[in-house]
Amino acid sequence: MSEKKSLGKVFYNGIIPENPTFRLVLGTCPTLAVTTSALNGLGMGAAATFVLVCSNIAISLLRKFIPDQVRIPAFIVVICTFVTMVQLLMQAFVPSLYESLGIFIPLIVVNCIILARAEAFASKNAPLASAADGLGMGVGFTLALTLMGSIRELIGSGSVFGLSVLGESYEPMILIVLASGGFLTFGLLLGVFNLIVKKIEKKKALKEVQAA
Amino acid sequence: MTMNVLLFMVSCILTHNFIFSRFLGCCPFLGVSSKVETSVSMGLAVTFVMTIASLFCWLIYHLLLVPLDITYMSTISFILVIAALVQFVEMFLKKSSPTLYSALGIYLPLITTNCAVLGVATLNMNEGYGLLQAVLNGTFSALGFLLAIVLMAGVRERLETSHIPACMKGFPITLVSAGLMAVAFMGFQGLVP
Amino acid sequence: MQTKTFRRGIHPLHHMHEGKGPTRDLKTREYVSDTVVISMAMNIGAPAKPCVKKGDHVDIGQVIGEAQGFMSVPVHASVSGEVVSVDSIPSLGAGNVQAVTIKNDFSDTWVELHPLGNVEKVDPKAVIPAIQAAGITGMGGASFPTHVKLTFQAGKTCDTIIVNGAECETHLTADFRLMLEHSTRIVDGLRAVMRALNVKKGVIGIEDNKPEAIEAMQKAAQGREGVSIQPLKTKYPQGGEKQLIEAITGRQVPSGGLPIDAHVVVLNVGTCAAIADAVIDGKPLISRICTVTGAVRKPANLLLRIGTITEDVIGECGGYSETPGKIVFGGMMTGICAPNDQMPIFKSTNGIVVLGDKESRSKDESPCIHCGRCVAACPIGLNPYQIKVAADKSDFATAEKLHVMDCILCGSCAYQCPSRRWLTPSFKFCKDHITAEAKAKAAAAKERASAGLSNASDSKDKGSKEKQSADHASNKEGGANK
Amino acid sequence: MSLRISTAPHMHNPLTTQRLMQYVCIALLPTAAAGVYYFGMPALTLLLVSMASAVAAEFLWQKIARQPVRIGDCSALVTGLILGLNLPASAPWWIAMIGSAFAILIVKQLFGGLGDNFLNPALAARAVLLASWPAHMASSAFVKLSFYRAGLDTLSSATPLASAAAPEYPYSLLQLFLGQTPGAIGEVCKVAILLGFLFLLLTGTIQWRIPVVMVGSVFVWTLLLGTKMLDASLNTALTAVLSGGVLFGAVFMATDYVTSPITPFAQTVYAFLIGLIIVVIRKFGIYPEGVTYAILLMNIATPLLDRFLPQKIYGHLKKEAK
Repeated sequence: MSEKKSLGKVFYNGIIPENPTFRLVLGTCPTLAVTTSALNGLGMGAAATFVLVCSNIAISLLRKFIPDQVRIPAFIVVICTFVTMVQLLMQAFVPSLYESLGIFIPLIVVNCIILARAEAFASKNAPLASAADGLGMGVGFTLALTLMGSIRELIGSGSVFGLSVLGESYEPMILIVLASGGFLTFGLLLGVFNLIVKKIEKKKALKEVQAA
Repeated sequence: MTMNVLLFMVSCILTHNFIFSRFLGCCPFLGVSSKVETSVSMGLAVTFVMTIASLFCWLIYHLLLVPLDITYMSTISFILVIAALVQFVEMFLKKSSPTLYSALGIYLPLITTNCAVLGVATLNMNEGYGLLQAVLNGTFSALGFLLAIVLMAGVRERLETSHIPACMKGFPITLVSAGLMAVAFMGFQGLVP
Repeated sequence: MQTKTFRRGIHPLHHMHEGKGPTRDLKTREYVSDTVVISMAMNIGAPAKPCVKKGDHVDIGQVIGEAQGFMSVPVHASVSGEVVSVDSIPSLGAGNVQAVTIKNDFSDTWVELHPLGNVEKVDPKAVIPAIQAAGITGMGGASFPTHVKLTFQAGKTCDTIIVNGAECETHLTADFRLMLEHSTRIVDGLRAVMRALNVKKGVIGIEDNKPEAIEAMQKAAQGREGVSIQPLKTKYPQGGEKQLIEAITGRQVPSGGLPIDAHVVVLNVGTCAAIADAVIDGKPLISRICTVTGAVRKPANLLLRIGTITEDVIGECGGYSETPGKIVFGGMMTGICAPNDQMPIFKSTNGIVVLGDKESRSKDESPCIHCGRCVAACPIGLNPYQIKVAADKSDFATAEKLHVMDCILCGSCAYQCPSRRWLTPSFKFCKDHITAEAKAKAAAAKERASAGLSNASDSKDKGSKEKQSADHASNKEGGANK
Repeated sequence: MSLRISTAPHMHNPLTTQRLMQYVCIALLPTAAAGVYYFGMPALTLLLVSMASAVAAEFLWQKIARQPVRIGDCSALVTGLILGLNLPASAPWWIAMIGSAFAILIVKQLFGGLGDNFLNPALAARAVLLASWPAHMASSAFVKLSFYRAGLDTLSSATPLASAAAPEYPYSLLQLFLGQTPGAIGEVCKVAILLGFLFLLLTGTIQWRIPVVMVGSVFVWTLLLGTKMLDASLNTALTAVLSGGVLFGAVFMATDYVTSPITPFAQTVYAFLIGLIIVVIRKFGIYPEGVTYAILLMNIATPLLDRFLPQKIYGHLKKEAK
């Protein structure tokens, strides 16, 4: 029972309290580069989630056999293997998405989130917990990317997931889907996120004071 | 020839700046740009590694992977080459030039996971560049990174004295600054046909 | 003759003759009040110690406060009469000081004087002791004991004496009137110092908004060996020691150094006249010319006894013309606010400017807009806007790195700032803090050293004025003539 | 009697921030008037909308962020006015509104408000608008037809520089000087800009250095490099200086206190490089005009210029030889 609960907690941890994008600000390159549309964000998130879960499980299984000195290169090799798998799979089944994500698929290898989870969690925990952690982080990452992708697509093209939302008369703000728009949107979203977190914390503190 | 190299340089540094138009190397760009001095060191270290990495990855790809028809191994072989190179460069610098090492040393391990390095190697492969072009691409792109990170550091040093709203301090304002800088860099669009 | 100047600087009140109009053409008149309060803290360094007590009768020129060490000057009675009290009064800076109050009997009896006679014939070695005995301090505002200034360490050389007749402060005309009315005395004083230090060149610098003074001084300097007049551009702070040296000699005083490090000694015109009095007539410094202007009915240039109370001075000038908001001792750019109108005149009080209620209201700071006016104004070449940022955060280390210690507190940046930022006040705070810290550190180091080995080889750290004065004292004899 | 006590200095130059901003507004008046004269009511509407929304944005932000409201210092008004003058008269009103809001909220207030922005708000907003709605920003500014002979009416370009298709340059230097050309509202009439410049100089609001060096740099570089469609010659160089936003940018935007360097030498370098970048973008880039980008790019470099080109400090000389 307790095992299950902690698994849920581990999973939840990656989605809000330690959201890799908004709280830890890791993996900024893909966050900025591929979120020009909601679909791209989702695709990237899914690919990264797959790699995260697989590499977390594999590393967790191998954690007793990897000598400490060469652990980082070993992790990278493990991650790289799964990235290559994803790369080939996507090329075969979703070629258009593969095309639009481009160079950022192989670059999942150097996405700090994955290496960070391997180092901080998978190398110290059992496979099941590691899988939950990978899934949580992956879903958190995917949600963040999809959110950013949706916002940028909405403002920059007037649609979400390719469906026109704002109507014909809307004149899209092209900048938002360009490079600079990525930085701006991410920065502003982070600011808003900080504001919300601060508000929640304040409320919590207030409640505690009142309770006491 | 000289003109071509010049154009290529302008293209890599200004028009297709790694940070402002390709989003490569954002982590160190955001993380190591709070002081001008450290950003210069970081930029130089990246330039150094990217140049060598371009060279070696090109060699590996064209002399090993292509003949053996295992190009699907490119990512894994590139990252290993880069990791080994960074390790080697670090050891070499430690022995040969302690001053340079003390300036760049702490940044070298970070570079392994700098996606700019793997990115430039992959780009070279995708674009089908020749050896010289690949190496120049590595150097010039890295110089573009250097320019971007130093400018950013200058701006951030100034932001230190600004009255930024609490929720925007740190990463958010840095990202917004980068966004505005990217807008300014759009002026260089089309400089190279 | 070509007018010289320094780099940058400002032109306050340029459109209204630097605010000097009301008093410029008024001849100096003497005013003697019936009570004087003579402060014992007339100089930078240790205050004098009162040596009279209540009920004593004193004559003019009688020593009433004894100098405490080398970095201190004696204080003399400025009127004859009875000592009414010896107690402490609030000082212009922080804290209280001892002061002697004398009731004037208007008999004007002097103590016995020891005149040395003609400055061209006097024994050069006797000049500096005479200056010291006369209690002369810098009369331009800084109150540095003059004999200390004229006594430098072995190895330091002086080739030029500069006399500061710039009077760049707004509103003040005391030095101007002195130059018109006592030109020969000023040249005499300069000659005495030149002979005492064996210096061949003496330059009197005067801003070109005082052509009459330039003319009068040129006349007085005629036929006097090595003395010349240098017209200067009217620009604030032309009369700052460092700026004057830059303008006249083209040299710069090294950071943290004294004028002597640029082989120059700078004396105020008032100081020179006082030196002449001390040497020729043997008279101590008991009176000075002071401009009283601003919100008073009849602005004037008054020859005042040291210790005259402000209230009496204002009364002599017809009283306040409106409710006073501020009484500034000195000029508008660097003057110090008096806490009330019971403050007596000091040896360095070259002017009293009364500000009305409206003029004296402080302005709120608004955000810095990086207009660069402070940088363009700073005669030293600092970046005041950056130092202010550090100062606001109490980041003294950064302020020091930005060379706040080179700031001369001239106020040019704060005057120019369109956002009304309190630049100079923050810099003063920074400087005071850093100096105090250095002093504390030096004291701690000294304590540690004396606790350890009890040898005195640690007196290397400079920074505190006491230290410097000790250095001066130990090298007194060696340096005096070179 | 109670007296005030404060540290010196006890007086101030009467020039306050508010006064300076008002001077800039006054200096912009002839330019705005000329723009309205040439482009008619739409120009007036745009200017009013952009000014109003800039001030409103500043007011709302300061209210919501619980900061002291400082719209009285007129800086938001200046930003709004300059942004409006940077728009083509054909732009829709909402462009002006979004632009002003972006300038004030994101470029200025997010960084801490007046004095803390590292980019000129109006310019950054203009660049953002240009990237976001290129069709509106570059579309033909409609000009009173009476100014043009038949045949030129249909000209559709943002600035004379873009008319590469024309067989020869369609405007005389005089036309350029008077402002009888298409272009952004504020940049066309050079006479009005020079009047404003004169006013700013006489009131001591700005120094001559940045505008003069910048225009000089454009002149010299064009003389050396030419433009996309014209060979390098004296006439080309004069045309380059008088066309597009060079003068407007030099007088009103490159001189923005907050985003330009402070020491004279750094200012010279800054202005010179702006000129160079303008000419490079005009000759090689895809944009017909580079003033906005050039000034923005040098805004970015301003902290570095200030840092590495400081003034000499009194008394910090090399040790004198004894």
